[in-house]
Amino acid sequence: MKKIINDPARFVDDTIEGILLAHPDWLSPAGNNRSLIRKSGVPKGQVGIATGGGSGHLPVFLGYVGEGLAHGVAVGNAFASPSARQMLAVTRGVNAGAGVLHLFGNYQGDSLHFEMAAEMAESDGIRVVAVKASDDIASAPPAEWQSRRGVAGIFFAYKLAGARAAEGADLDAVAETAHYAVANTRTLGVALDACTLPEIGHPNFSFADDEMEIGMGIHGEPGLERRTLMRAEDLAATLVDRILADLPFANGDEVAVLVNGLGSTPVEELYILYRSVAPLLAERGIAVHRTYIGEYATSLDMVGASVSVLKLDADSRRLLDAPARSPFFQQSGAGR
Amino acid sequence: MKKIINDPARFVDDTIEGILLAHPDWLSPAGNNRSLIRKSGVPKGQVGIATGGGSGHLPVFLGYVGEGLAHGVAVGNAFASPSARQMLAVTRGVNAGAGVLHLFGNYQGDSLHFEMAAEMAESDGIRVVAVKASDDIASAPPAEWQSRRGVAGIFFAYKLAGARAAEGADLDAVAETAHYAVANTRTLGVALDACTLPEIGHPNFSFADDEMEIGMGIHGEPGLERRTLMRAEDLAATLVDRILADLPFANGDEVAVLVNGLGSTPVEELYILYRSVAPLLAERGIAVHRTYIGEYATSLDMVGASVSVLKLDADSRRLLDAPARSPFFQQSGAGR
Amino acid sequence: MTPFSLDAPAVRAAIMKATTDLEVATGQLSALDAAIGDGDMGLSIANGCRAIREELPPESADIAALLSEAGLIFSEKAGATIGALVGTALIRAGKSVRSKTTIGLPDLATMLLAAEQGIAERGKAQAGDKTLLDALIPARLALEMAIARGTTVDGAVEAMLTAAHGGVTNTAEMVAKFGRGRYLGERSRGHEDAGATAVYLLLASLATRAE
Amino acid sequence: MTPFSLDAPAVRAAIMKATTDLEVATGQLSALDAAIGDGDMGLSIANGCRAIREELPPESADIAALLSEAGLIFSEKAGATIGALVGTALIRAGKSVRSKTTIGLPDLATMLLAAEQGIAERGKAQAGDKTLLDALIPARLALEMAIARGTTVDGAVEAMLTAAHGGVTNTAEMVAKFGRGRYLGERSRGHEDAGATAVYLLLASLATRAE
Ligand SMILES: Nc1ncnc2c1ncn2[C@@H]1O[C@H](COP(=O)(O)OP(=O)(O)O)[C@@H](O)[C@H]1O
Ligand SMILES: Nc1ncnc2c1ncn2[C@@H]1O[C@H](COP(=O)(O)OP(=O)(O)O)[C@@H](O)[C@H]1O
Ligand SMILES: [Mg+2]
Ligand SMILES: [Mg+2]
Ligand SMILES: [Mg+2]
Ligand SMILES: [Mg+2]
Repeated sequence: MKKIINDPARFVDDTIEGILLAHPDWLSPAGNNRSLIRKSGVPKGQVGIATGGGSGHLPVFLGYVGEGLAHGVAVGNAFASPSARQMLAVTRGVNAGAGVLHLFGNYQGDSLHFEMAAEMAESDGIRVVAVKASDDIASAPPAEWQSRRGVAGIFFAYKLAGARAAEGADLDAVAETAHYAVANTRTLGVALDACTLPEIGHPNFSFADDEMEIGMGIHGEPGLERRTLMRAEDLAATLVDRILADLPFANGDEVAVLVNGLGSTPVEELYILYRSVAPLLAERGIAVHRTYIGEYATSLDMVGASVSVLKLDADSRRLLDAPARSPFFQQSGAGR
Repeated sequence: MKKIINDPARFVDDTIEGILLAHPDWLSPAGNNRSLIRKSGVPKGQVGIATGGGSGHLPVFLGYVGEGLAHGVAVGNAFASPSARQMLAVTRGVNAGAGVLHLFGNYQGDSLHFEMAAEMAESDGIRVVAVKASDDIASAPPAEWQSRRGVAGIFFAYKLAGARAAEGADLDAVAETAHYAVANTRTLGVALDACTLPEIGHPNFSFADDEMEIGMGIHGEPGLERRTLMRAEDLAATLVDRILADLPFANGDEVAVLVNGLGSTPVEELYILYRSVAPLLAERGIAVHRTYIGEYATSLDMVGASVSVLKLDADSRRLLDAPARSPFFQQSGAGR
Repeated sequence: MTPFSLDAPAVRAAIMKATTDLEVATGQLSALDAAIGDGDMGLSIANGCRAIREELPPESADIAALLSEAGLIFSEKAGATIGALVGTALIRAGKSVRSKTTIGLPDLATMLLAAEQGIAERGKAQAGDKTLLDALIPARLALEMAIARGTTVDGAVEAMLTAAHGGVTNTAEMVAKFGRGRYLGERSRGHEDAGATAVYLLLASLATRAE
Repeated sequence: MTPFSLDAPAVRAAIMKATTDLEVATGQLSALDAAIGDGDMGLSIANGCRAIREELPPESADIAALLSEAGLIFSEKAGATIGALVGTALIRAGKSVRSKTTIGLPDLATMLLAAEQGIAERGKAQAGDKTLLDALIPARLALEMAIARGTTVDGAVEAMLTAAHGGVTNTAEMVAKFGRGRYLGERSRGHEDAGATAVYLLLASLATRAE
């Protein structure tokens, strides 16, 4: 294992300590460092957005706490859900009287803990609505899309719901926007090599030298198929074909595209992938309004990438274009 | 070799094509895609900043063309200097009548080609001043700092010189700022594992499973010493001690710190490193004005990190805090 | 042979022993979870167990409070599915013996039933879904049956363990319906379930104390 | 044995052959560069050579123009140190035979000298610095000496090649003063220089044509 760490058991806490030192104006601990709230707070009467999940996915989840994004985050161990107690602390911390959106990825551990936290928060009188990202088309058939795993596409849910909350919308409206984002985002990825959890010390599974896996989950969950390495052009076609068939996207649609690196894939390769994604969308009459290319949701040092496509309407386009800012993601309003 | 590419020989061109497709409002080719100029152009009478170098280092070099940054870039093959002909095209393209700063890393290939280009540009009547980043303290003793290799610290030179040019300063002033940045930045890095050039297909050198190399260059140039993997705390101490002794930085100084990932190191680990850098600076009475943590200068899929420290004065602090924007780097004026 | 009866210090000691034994199994449990899940379960359990040993209040005469507190700590420090489910199970097991100062064999059966119900309520799984329940349910049933038959304490505990072990073995034939294993569908067959194995190890640890 | 004399088509053919031969050596040259540099030199040369073969104007009676154009193409497409230095060398070699329609053995010596001066001017290196020059200088000197002695064409070419090869061998004893090898200091000793080897291979390729 080649990592810049101290004690593997301190991986998460050391990371958070570093983040708090590096960006002193950004986050405050709610109780302890594993429950963090935006220092700028939630304006009175604004809906709070609480998120959380396992560590090892930066910028997910913590990096999407910021202006025009979420308000607080519960941080779990590497690839492991945080606890209900942490989520409750965050939920209380981001409640400014207008209720709280629980926005997280659809994994059972996270769901169970967020449900426990929601029950407890509700007995405090805080209204909570939960929306789960479930964009990974490799993990269930289209009819069961709500049981799919949440992957990089959660970025769009943060972006849209965060902008809607910042506009002052009420909890149902913010939840509706989050729901729009998760219902209209489709992601498919590919892994070329496994990642190593610090406390495990070796990869959890192995790949042959010329092997890739289409649809592998961000924790190494099994995907759709193992196959020999493909050219970027062929890979793009495989991913785009399946993504477009899934929603389905149609001629005349306008979309945003996220090409995400899983941790160890150079950004050069993400652009090489996008080079072939763009004409495939154009061919089918799908217009790209905005692209996001880089590391938006990682899996430690996994090698691979994913493509996410969000179908836009007038509202979501406005919300996508709104400014946002955290140390991990910045977007000024104008330009692309 | 596990890469998302097509023909290895097309690595650079495919990357650039992807970038131009993904960010259509950003860059225009000057002649061909290997010489790129900011679409927003250089306002009449403003100093143009031309940069360039080998590919495989994104965001370096191309990613630092943007508002408040450089104006044009010549793109070479992976880890190889671009040609004088490309640099001449960029130099001409960014000249708005006030002359051009050639800002690049101190490598012989780049220097020879930039010199050839400068000679040719000058015979066109364009005034050119060259400033080379030479921040890597592993590559020569302090007295010969100007013969050192340029590494991640070039980011500070782009940031400061770009802001100065945007303020409307003349060529000598912009060059002076660039010189301030390179003279006051010190970087030291560590490599934990090698990278693979697409056209070579296997790593150029090898590491034992428990080995790291302090000071290895971003193309794999030999560093100061090979040693067994260190804890992040000890690594931070090694890097910071050598960096602070080199300039030297002194009690009462104010600095900016860049913790840079070389390509395959998760950003979590960069924060774990910074967690130990911060108290070491504080102990010596050095105040951190701003931090930059992430991938600012990579080496394809190399595993490792570097720490850069820039000594600030009033001017450079103002220039560092100025807004800047490219698809690879965004900073709004306020906050940290 | 003494009749089975544990007071609060004995329950506390049993918790300490079980958390130690389970932590020793970290690698084994992670490997099982890795085969059809994400491989974190051993670590989650180890984190939860260590936290219980470190944080459980040293003096307490209240068995229910001990178990509840252990459940809260475990759910917090283990995280993950296993944290929520085992945490809920411990809290419910505690509630089921509220106000008791010692627990006998029938109380153990009551606690196992309460744990089972808590897990089913929170996780929505049923017997045969390749989960914790597939070790817990047969163990609880065997214990109840042995008590009904008037078996010796040793015999009852052995019957419970044998049933739990059989339950683990049976999970190899099952297709996972919950947790990450469900993404594998048919491919989850042929692997014993990590969570069920943890339940068996927990009961086995308690048994060597109970004998 | 015919006296040595090349017209423009023959020069063009020699360029085509040499670029092909050097491209074949990509792996060998990259490996040498990797030992004390960054390992890109073979590829840089291959890129430059391929570009020359593809882009060099097919018809030209002007030897100087042919070499100049080859130099410009090479410097552009090879990039790197080697691109600038060999590009400069080719342009200067061309200039040194400006207006000639055929070149003989003494012209070859003139061209080598011009190349050498161009490289030294641009790169600031001297003999003994473990560079291209350490093959080029002895080769040029041996050729001049053979011509002065009135040696046969074959003998002169062989003397030039032997000297170039000796020069390459000698670079193993040298410490690199330029290029990336210089970061290695003393540790650069014991490795033959990649650039000097390329010069030798180039001359060897020309020689098999010249014979
Ligand atoms: N819904 C459920 N109900 C009961 N037990 C479950 C359920 N889902 C998973 N389990 C058990 O939890 C174990 C995995 O726990 P854990 O590794 O913490 O899950 P995850 O990594 O998916 O969060 C499985 O082996 C299974 O026994
Ligand atoms: N200043 C110089 N003058 C002459 N030859 C040089 C000089 N620097 C390097 N060389 C030659 O160039 C070769 C390396 O070329 P190349 O790989 O292109 O360099 P880099 O990768 O450093 O840009 C060396 O083997 C050496 O022969
Ligand atoms: Mg898990
Ligand atoms: Mg090079
Ligand atoms: Mg698991
Ligand atoms: Mg080289």
